[in-house]
Amino acid sequence: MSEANNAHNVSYLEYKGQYKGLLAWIFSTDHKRIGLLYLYTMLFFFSVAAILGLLMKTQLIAPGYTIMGPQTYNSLFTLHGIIMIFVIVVPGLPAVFGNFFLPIMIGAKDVAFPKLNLLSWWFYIIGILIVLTSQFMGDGPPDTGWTFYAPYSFRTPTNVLPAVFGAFVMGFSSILTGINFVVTIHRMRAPGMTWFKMPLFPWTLYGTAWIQILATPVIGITLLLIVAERLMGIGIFDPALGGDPILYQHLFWIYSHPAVYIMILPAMGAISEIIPVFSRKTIFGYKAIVLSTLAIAFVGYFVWGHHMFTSGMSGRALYTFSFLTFLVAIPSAIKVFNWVSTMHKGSLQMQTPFYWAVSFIFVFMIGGLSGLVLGSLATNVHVHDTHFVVAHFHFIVFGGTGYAFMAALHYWFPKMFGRMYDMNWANLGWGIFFIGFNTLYLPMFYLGIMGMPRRYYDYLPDFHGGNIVSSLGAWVMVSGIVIIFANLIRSARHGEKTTEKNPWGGKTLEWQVDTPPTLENFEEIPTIEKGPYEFED
Amino acid sequence: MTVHRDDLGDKMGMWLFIFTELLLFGMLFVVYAVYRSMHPEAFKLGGDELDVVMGTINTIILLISSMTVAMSISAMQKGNKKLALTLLTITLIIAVVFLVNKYFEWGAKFEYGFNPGAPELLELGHGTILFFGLYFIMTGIHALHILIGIALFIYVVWQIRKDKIHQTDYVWLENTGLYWHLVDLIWIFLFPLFYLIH
Amino acid sequence: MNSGASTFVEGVDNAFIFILGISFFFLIGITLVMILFLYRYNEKKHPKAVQNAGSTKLEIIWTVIPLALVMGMFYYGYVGWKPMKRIPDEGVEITANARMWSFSFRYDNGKVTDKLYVPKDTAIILNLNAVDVIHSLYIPAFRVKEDMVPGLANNRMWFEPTKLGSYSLFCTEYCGLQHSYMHTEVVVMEPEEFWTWYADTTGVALPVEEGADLALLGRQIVESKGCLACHSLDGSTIIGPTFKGAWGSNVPVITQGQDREVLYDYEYVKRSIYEPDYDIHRGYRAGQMFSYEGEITEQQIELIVEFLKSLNE
Amino acid sequence: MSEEKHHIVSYRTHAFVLLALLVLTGISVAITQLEMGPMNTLAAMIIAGIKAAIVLAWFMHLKFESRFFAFMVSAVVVVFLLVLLVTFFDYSYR
Ligand code: HEA
Ligand code: HEA
Ligand code: HEC
Ligand code: CUA
Ligand SMILES: [Cu+2]
Repeated sequence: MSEANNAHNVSYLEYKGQYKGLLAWIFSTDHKRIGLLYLYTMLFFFSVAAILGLLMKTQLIAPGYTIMGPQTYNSLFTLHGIIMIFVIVVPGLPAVFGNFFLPIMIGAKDVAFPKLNLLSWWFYIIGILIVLTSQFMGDGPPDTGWTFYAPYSFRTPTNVLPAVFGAFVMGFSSILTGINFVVTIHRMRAPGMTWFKMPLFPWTLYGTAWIQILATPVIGITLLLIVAERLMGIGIFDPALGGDPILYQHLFWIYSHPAVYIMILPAMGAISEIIPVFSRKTIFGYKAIVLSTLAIAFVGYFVWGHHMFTSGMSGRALYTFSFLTFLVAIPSAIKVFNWVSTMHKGSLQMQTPFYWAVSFIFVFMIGGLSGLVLGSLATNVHVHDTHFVVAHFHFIVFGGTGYAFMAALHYWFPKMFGRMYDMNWANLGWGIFFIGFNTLYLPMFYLGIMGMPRRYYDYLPDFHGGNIVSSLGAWVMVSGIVIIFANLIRSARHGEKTTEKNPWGGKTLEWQVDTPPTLENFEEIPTIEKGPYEFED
Repeated sequence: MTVHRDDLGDKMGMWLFIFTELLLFGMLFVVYAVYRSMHPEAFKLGGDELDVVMGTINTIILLISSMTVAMSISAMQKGNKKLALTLLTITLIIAVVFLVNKYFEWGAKFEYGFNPGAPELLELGHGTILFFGLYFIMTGIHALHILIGIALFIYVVWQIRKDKIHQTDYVWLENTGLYWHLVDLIWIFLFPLFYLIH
Repeated sequence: MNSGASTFVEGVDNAFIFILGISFFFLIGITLVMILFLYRYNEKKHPKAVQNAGSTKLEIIWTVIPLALVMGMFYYGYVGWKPMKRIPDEGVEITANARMWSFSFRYDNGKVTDKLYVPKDTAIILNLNAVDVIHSLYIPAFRVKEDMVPGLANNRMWFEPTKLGSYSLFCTEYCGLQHSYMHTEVVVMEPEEFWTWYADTTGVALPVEEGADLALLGRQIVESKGCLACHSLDGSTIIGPTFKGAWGSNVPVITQGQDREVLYDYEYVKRSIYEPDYDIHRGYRAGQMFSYEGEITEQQIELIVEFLKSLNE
Repeated sequence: MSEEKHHIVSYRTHAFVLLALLVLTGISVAITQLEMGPMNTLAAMIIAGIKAAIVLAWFMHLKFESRFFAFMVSAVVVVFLLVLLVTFFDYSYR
């Protein structure tokens, strides 16, 4: 190995390994490169799915046929949902920022199983490709919604199989990432980093990883049963053969509810990193935040039934689930209060990542509080499967996970690429995006309360007003997103170079290593003495 | 890059993987429990159709194979490569015998038309359809795990021969052993639930 | 919005007000506090942060108070919902049938309608039935919704309308292509008016007058039963084979695994409607069309046939 | 980095464990041939649970591993049982 290629002082971006060009990336086992692989894949598919969302909103701008027919619309929201959930927000922050920063933040040179890590990206890509084949094969794109409810999912003649199977393969990716992270966190923390000296982002990844491990197999087997049902007519969920379609919903949500916490926990972790740094203040209530993370991960496993309040479950199950749902809201509330308290008497640095973090809290509150409306039995019966739910989950998935993703991207961008983005464009993009976002989704709450069902290609004229506003909002938001992405992409390639180790003044380990990090992150593994957010008075 | 080795970490990874498998089967057990609670009679009658003798034989040999694997780890720890290899070969043979038995068992069920979608089965009522649907799915996925186990054993035997797995580095053997015990664990529950209910 | 249209509205709306009230309080409160902080503790105004690592007392306060509040929410939600599950013994029982993609309502005296007609101030008990996939019956004005699950025994819902008028009724469980067109209306009538309507069973047997346009009547049936969702009139394939030019043709079908040809005649149409999976038109899938036995009378089939014939002209 | 000590389980112990498992299998086959109604399943499940515990403890070395492993396994079992329980809040009261 030549001197210039020494693993200790060459940046991971420039390191020359066995392969060249693209291969040096897709066969790299370096956790940082894998993180970026995920990032690029996600940005691409996010754009695809976002355009689908935009097309749907355009269709909904007026009742009746606007730009597409019902079959197209139905397959659009199916693909939109599948991509957004399984490709973007479930892997989301763990796969991108977790891979990149978890080892650095706990003082390790890589994750526990680097090869497995690469394998997991491959599973991910293969899964996506399988899902995509469903769009182009003979019987037409699947039209089941991302929930694949039985018995529709095996009655419809469309290509449900590849979509289901692709999601199944992506499940493996998620499981492998989870296993990797748990072992990494248990075994590879730097000397002196006790559990309660670990930064909060790794903590949330730890909670998330456990959910990934314990919940993902459930969706795996459920999707396999759908495959068996379609191929062999086995009858497990087919009412005509005695199966119970409601059992399918149980199994589906036993995974998919915990999955929403897979989406939000790392997002909360990223926010918990950003807020103290830009407040120049140690995080308020570190232990409370850690405990609430673990509480969400655990209790979140037992509330799945709140998606099925009108499905024909027994009354006793209904109020049990409603009760548990309210319990799981408390830890989220605790986090919000702690974040806001962290800002109290801080010295707030008004910079792009902080804007994203603060607006995250705002939209997350709207999303979360609307979740309370959904969690209560009487109100859920009225708004279930209406646009109220659509508004809830866009606010909390896009508003929560999406905003946190953007916050994290703007926060860690200089470290990842060794370049800085243009702050003014970034702030402008954020502003337009924020306005568009609220114009797009707030009217959906109103539409839902008025009774407009979701997954409706066409609607009664009564609902026209809200839809116009909402559709216009979508276009405003696109302009914002285009500015943001254009700025980031331009900056990643031509932005101002920087080797400044710590542009924001953070205290966690990733800000103590080189920018961009060297191949092995640390020349020498540091010994940790202080907590992660010890800012001086 | 420095290769770092952490046997305990590797073992932990394997356990985590085993948890995913446990939950995967766990959900099938949930499905089973639900349908059994709905159709208790049909599940009893279905159980009568299964061959207890065959099931018991398979249980016994699977337990034996679990012991041989466990012993082979002890042998490896003591540095007795030959014994370890012999024990693993026995395990492999038992695994194959298990599958052969399963083949005949399934074959008989197909003959009677208990396989999913068979017109005879469709006439037997909902409970029976569900029972046999679950029987094929659950024992099928179990058999798939046996196949994977066989592949893993072949790999491990090969590595032991090449001395890649040896007295001080045998975590692969240990993890394969763990996997095999998982297969056994699941069968421990499958067996009474399908064969023994009356 | 349509307040007071059923007895449930009050309970549900109370829960709404309670939860939304608290939500707005916290949302606005916390947002204002954040904005205040952004202003007060901006680095320009407040260059030196004051460290504070937390306070157990505060943590307890903001665990306990929200906990109490959400328990309140749970309570209101429970109270508003409980009566929906307490189905009374006395009331007008109607069987609601859902299929891709239409509702039909069958009354005790055999009357079948597309719209749901109900008397005011009377408990209405709906027996929910779905033929093919899950549908869901939703009447926003009454604040009721319940899934219609195929094969689920004893699947019922109830409500008591308290205001005259007609209200939208939607299918809210995604059920395929025409899910968004699967809606109809509930008509609430004065009880006397309802019972007169109910007693008038002339609609059960169609009054086919001399000289009526039979094909047109057939067309109306085909439209109201939702056949056109799957069968086109212009020769294109939607989900099932087109009706255009079908009458009198020889249809290649698969009957219990056997290939054969049958003549598209009255018998064939009747069998296709009552036992759709007996003959499967080659190239189409079984299990898409479900039997209309009990929903379409033989007399109606005759009219449908007249309509099919008319498509050949 | 293999600083942990390895506990070597003797062949004899393994043989005893197998013997125990086989005896339990025998008992469960015998017991379920009796007519005891729902108790059959209960008995069979209890025996299966004991067998599983034995396999976990000896064959899978949980007894000799750090306590954390046993903790993880029990946590997973608890989660699974709770899921089963909560599911039956629906099915027992339909
Ligand atoms: C990131 C993902 C995410 C997250 C974190 C959540 C969080 C929550 N969700 Fe959401 N949810 C989804 C994603 C998510 N959800 C999706 C995708 C769907 C639809 C799936 C589909 O059908 O397609 C859905 C659907 C959904 C339903 C089913 C709706 C229906 O179909 O009828 C329900 C019902 O209870 C629900 C409830 C909740 C609750 C109570 C929370 C809570 O965890 C929220 C907690 C947060 C707060 C409470 C706000 C912050 C706190 C304060 C501001 C302090 C004040 C607080 C108090 C006084 C308590 N969600
Ligand atoms: C992460 C999750 C996520 C995100 C971000 C979004 C984003 C959007 N969604 Fe989302 N949506 C879901 C998850 C998400 N959605 C899910 C799970 C469902 C349920 C599906 C189901 O029912 O099964 C759903 C359903 C759903 C519906 C309901 C369909 C129905 O029930 O009838 C609608 C309707 O308007 C909609 C619209 C939108 C819109 C307009 C956006 C927009 O916010 C997108 C806006 C962004 C852009 C338009 C960006 C454009 C970007 C570019 C052009 C890129 C430029 C690129 C470079 C420079 C590289 N979505
Ligand atoms: C959900 C879709 C759907 C609906 C609704 C539907 N059908 Fe069909 N129909 C099909 C399909 C698919 C076939 C072909 C498969 C078969 O032969 O069963 C078919 C076949 C037929 C045939 C045989 C035609 C041929 O060319 O073989 C007739 C006649 C028919 N339908 C009449 C009707 C009538 C009348 C209605 C309404 C009362 C109706 N269908 C509603 C899907 C539907
Ligand atoms: Cu019927 Cu949607
Ligand atoms: Cu949920």
